[in-house]
Amino acid sequence: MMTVTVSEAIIDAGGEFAAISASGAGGIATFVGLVRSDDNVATLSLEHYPGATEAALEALADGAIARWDLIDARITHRVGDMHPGEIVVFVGTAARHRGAALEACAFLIDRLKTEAPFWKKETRGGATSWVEPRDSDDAAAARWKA
Amino acid sequence: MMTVTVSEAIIDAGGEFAAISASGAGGIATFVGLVRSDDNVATLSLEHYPGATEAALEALADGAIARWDLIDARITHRVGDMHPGEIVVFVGTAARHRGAALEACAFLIDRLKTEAPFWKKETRGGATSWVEPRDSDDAAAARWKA
Amino acid sequence: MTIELLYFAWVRERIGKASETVSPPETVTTVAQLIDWLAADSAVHAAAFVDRQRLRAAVDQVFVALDAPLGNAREVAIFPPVTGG
Amino acid sequence: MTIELLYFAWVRERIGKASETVSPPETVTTVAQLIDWLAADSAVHAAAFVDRQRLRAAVDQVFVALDAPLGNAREVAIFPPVTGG
Repeated sequence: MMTVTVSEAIIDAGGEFAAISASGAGGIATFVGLVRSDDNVATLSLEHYPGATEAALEALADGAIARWDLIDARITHRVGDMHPGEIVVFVGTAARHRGAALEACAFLIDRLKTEAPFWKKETRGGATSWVEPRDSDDAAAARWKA
Repeated sequence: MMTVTVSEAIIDAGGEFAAISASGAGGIATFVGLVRSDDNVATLSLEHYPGATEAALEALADGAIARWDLIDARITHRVGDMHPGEIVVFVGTAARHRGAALEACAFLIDRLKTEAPFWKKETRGGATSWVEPRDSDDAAAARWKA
Repeated sequence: MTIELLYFAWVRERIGKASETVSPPETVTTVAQLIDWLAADSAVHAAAFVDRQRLRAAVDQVFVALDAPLGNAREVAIFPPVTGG
Repeated sequence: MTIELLYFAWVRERIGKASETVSPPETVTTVAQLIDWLAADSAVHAAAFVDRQRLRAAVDQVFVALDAPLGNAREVAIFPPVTGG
């Protein structure tokens, strides 16, 4: 099972969590990325490539389900304008055992950062700039190649 | 910040999630262990060592906060009798960056399995037996020694 | 060959549009050649594409290297490295 | 020396009680010696403690190896390997 959603709607963490927990699995791992409150960012805008984004996320989820024998995987990504404390992305994995759920969750968020066509623009102090890619994201994604 | 709770009360995942998300952090990782629905277990009973359990969990959380510079850590563990689909344990970590949150979450659940004084008894088909320790749990805990 | 071009993030902002339809000559057979051809006729495109190291591309929604062949591409997207999640 | 003994899980079930207070002689200076002393006088304790490999202990709530000294312990817990989480 797999659910991938890309939308401008505010992400309800409780609802996401309830959905991934409903699988009957023994272990549920989740990661939630939020707009940080300590970073002086007033607005974070996320642009994406409609169609290609969903396909990239579905391919990632398919890969994780096969590699870790997941019972369920869930990726919910917001696009558009968002503000500090709001959720940018929810990743949830459900598996019979905890190791699989935890590893697959880390894999999905690491790969999503480098393989899904999203671009972040930050507004702070009235100035707007595109976020530069980080080498650490490439390194995090690369460790799953093995 | 850190919150450790050991109780017979049913664990409300949404409430736990809301509590760890309130930290203002950029990344929240969680792990939830449930009584599996596919395992023919009618009742799972968790016994613990009052006082020593809380101390062990607090020591683990302290260690994780120091090692990964966490903004918040939350461990909520149920004891007593529970049933399929109910939550046994919730672990949540909040950090500025996702790698720290994800690693600390995996560390806490791996170590908790081998270092906190909990014992599981399963009832299936009318027969009750104590769960035997698993070598894989020791292996999972040992990988954090480095 | 008619190709729908899509631009994202600062590539879109610098070019001043999110998409355009172009008909490159048959000598244009790779993404890199398409970028050169676009830059040759337009100062705006040339400025947007000045640093090729910072450009990424997808052909019919499949991520490719800039030297990838266009084949019978209907949609080509040009954009900066992704920064999502 | 007066020690509060605590038993958990199947150790508790086999001994038939969760706790007891004992006063071992001064020659008993380690957890292992305490286990031997308890087993020597009681068939029930001897049966519960028969496989030492499967026993773990804590002295004043600190997890220790079976050969650890008792010191001035007030509370000693004896139990199987943990299986929580």
